[in-house]
Amino acid sequence: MFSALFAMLIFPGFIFVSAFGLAAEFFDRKLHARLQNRVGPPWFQPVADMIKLLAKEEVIPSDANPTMFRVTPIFALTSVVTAFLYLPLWQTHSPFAFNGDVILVLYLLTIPTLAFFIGGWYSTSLFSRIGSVRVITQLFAYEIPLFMGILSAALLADTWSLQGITEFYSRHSWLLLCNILGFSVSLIALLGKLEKVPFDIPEAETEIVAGCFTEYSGRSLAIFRLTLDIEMVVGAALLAAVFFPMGAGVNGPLRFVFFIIKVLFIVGLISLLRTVMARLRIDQMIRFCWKYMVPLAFLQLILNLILKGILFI
Amino acid sequence: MHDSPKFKIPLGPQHPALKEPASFSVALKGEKILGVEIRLGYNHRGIEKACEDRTYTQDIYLIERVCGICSHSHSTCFIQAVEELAGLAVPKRALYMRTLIGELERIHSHLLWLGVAGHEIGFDTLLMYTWRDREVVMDLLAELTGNRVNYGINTIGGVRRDITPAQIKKTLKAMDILEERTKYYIEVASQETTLIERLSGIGVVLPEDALRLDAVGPTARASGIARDVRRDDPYAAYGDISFDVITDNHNDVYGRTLVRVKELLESYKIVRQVVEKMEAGPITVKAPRKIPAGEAISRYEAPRGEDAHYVKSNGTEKPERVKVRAPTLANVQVVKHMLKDRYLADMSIVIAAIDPCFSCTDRSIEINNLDNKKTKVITWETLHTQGIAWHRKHGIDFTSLNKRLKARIK
Amino acid sequence: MNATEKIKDTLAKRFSALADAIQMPRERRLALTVPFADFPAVFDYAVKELKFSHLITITGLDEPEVFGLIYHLAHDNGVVLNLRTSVDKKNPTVKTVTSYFPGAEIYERELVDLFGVKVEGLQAGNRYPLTDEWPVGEYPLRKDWKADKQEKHHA
Amino acid sequence: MKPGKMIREVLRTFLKKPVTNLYPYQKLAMAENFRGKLSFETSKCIGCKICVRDCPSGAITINKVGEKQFEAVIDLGRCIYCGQCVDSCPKKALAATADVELAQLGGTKLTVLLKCDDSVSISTPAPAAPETPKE
Repeated sequence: MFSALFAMLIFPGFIFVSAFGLAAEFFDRKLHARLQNRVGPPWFQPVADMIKLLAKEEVIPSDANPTMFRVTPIFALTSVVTAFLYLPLWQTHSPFAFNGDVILVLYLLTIPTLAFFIGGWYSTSLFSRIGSVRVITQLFAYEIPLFMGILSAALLADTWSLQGITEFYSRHSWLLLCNILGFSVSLIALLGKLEKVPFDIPEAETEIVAGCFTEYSGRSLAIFRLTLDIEMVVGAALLAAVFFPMGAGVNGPLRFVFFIIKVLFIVGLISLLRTVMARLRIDQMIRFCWKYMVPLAFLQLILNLILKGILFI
Repeated sequence: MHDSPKFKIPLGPQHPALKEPASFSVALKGEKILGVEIRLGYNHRGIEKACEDRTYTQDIYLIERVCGICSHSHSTCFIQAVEELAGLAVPKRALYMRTLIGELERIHSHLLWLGVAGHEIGFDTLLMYTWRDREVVMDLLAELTGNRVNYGINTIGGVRRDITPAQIKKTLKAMDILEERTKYYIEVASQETTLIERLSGIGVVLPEDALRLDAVGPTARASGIARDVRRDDPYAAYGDISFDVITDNHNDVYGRTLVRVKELLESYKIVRQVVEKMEAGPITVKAPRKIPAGEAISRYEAPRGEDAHYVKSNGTEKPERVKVRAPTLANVQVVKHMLKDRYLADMSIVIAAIDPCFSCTDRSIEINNLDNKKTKVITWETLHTQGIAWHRKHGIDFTSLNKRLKARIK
Repeated sequence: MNATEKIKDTLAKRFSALADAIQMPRERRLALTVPFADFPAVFDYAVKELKFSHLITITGLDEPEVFGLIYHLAHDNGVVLNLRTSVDKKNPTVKTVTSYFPGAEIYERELVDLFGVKVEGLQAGNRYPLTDEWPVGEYPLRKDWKADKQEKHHA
Repeated sequence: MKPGKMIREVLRTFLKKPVTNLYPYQKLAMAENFRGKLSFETSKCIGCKICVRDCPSGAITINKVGEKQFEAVIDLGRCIYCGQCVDSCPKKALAATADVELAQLGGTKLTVLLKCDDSVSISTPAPAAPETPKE
């Protein structure tokens, strides 16, 4: 009982993942700045931003439904923190692991997107509404390639548990090379999930102010910001667990270091991608996802099915 | 999409995509734009009226502040009209100096535009890079004229500052650096997929529409209309200098981008010619305080297009009437045309593509505090104490943190 | 003979009554004052026959007796024709030129707001450049209007 | 068509030093002839007030303080740093300095009295009446 509570609230739960999320945000921002030849923020900037937002007065639009408006950020934050509990980081398996947790994590990662939609819709502002429609439109475009990319790797490993996938690939590390396609598709789809350039269409600053977050301020905005940070960590950790099982052999603190490095590497890749591209339009994004990403993910799926047939009958 | 509700969303007067206040009221169906209503005038500050109350010397500086980016364009345009009225023969060196500053200003404006365009389509790296490189020309302008934006180089009858050989060397060096960078940006603009995807095919203005709607500057030239005051109605030293008028037949925002980056290369060419051909001599002639009665219109190719100033004098120290027609005013009607049946997402870049400058556009009247009763001036100290009090009330106290921060800065 | 003089001569030939009124202050500049009644014909001729394809702007002037209006037309070869006319101050009404130049709409709105000149045929739309709350009957670019008058009005 | 055309450039930039100037800690040097805050030499001033007449924003006033003794009061909030007064001055009593760090907390500190005792210009804030906020 106590250990479960400790896991949920402190490590690897809320406290740890928040700190890690903020650290990852700093890493992303700093790298982004350095790639653009700027100095970038000091290390405490994300924390300072968070404190500032928490200290600010919260304004709720008079037409908005106050309950929904306040509840959705908490809903989003809870789901991403929960998702993190199922990811293996310290030990070979997470404290709550079960066979099928990869599916659970993927679904828990969808909840914040829905929360953005509901929050944006209930704030009743025009910009928020356009933003939330874009959020949901975009969800239909990137979700399928993301699922297919990750699940085709799981298919080859013949297990729905993250621990199983990690163990399988550390045993057959050469098979990782077959998953390059799946990894690239998932990484690009993750950009869409995290609303980063070139897929930051739902919160495109120069078009619809801040999309579904337009009306949010103070504490609720802080929670949404934290959600996005944690979502980034969870998404990166998921990709790391599925596609980079390196260091699964070692145990103890070294394994933890490996975990951090892997996550930051993927965050770095996201940072690099968002630095060198322009934002697409929503119709272009959807066309891109269905025209290129889905067929590629499908190809990966077929490839893995064939491989599985040849290798493990 | 038949049943999707019609939205009417306000873009502006305050909006992140607009660097200056202007209001675009957009009727939307889904993501599609049905119609746009433009409301300008938020930047009205009474410059035309104010000019009538000031002497010509004072007007130079007032006119220069019509716009922050094309300040030299406006002041040169105004001064040309005044010099025509006074019948002054401006020394050659002064004309070359004006051309030089004018082209440097065009370089800085076009680089600025490229960055802004990048920002509008979410390409912040382009913004950071172009603005970094823009500093080269800004520093050069500060060195040549004594200020980064409001150069104050013009005076009636000539220019106020001469260029030294050391400065010429610096200018040429800066041109080499910028030329190399510009070539890289041309490469990026012609290869980066996401950039091309976002820019091409939007904000289309066909050549006949551009003519009909009186488009000016790069907006017209990107529709294949070779309209350039520098060539058509040469002023300053442009008559002695060879350069090409860049046109493009893409007719869209992408074409406007190409026109601007290629014009940068032309500007480097012009700057090099100017410093080479510049002859020694005086930089100013004495100008009378009172300008003889008459009227004159002067045109100038500002970075954004044709700028026109009309000056009417009545034989006194002050002008009778000054009329400013900034390039954006001519292009505003074109924007309306461009936005029809486009997506909301394209709106900001299409507006940005004419390189709008609303403070240029709106000039005329000053409204002196319409309701004096409501205006309250809060001093900084009061605001400071009020802010601290508000936070303390909500249980937040930064006193100790503040002390430590101050100690650190010391 | 250069382009400016050629245009001057053609214009003088077509409107012989106005021949003496055509001025050429310098190369590429022509000025012509036209009585209000003749203005539409001259404007039409300049745009359609002489191919002045670009309307630079419309300048309004407050002259003691009348309102002066200058239509600055530009030719592709750089010649600028300042076509000037004047309207009575009691009932200042002019016809719109938006049928020739749709872009002229905003210049005409300026005349409406700043001088109080009525423009016939100008389609409905947002005013420019004054605010919507601007008091009726205040035309700032008229010479008798002073900037500090506004404050007294509201005090 | 090359998606991610700038990758090479941004990675090369990553290895370079950032160009950002950390402003208050790291000062930017202005060009020597920059038009910043004005300086004034009493001994040269003849009180002709051409500068006052030419100033576009009415920022400068010249007061007589004694026999052939003048002081200049400049409202830095109004001054637009065009330097026209420097050009207008027939005796070169006014000059522009490269001092650009003129921001102040509170508008009252912006009126600056320029006078000099022995040809060295000293600037002291004028004892302007403090604005009392009306509640």
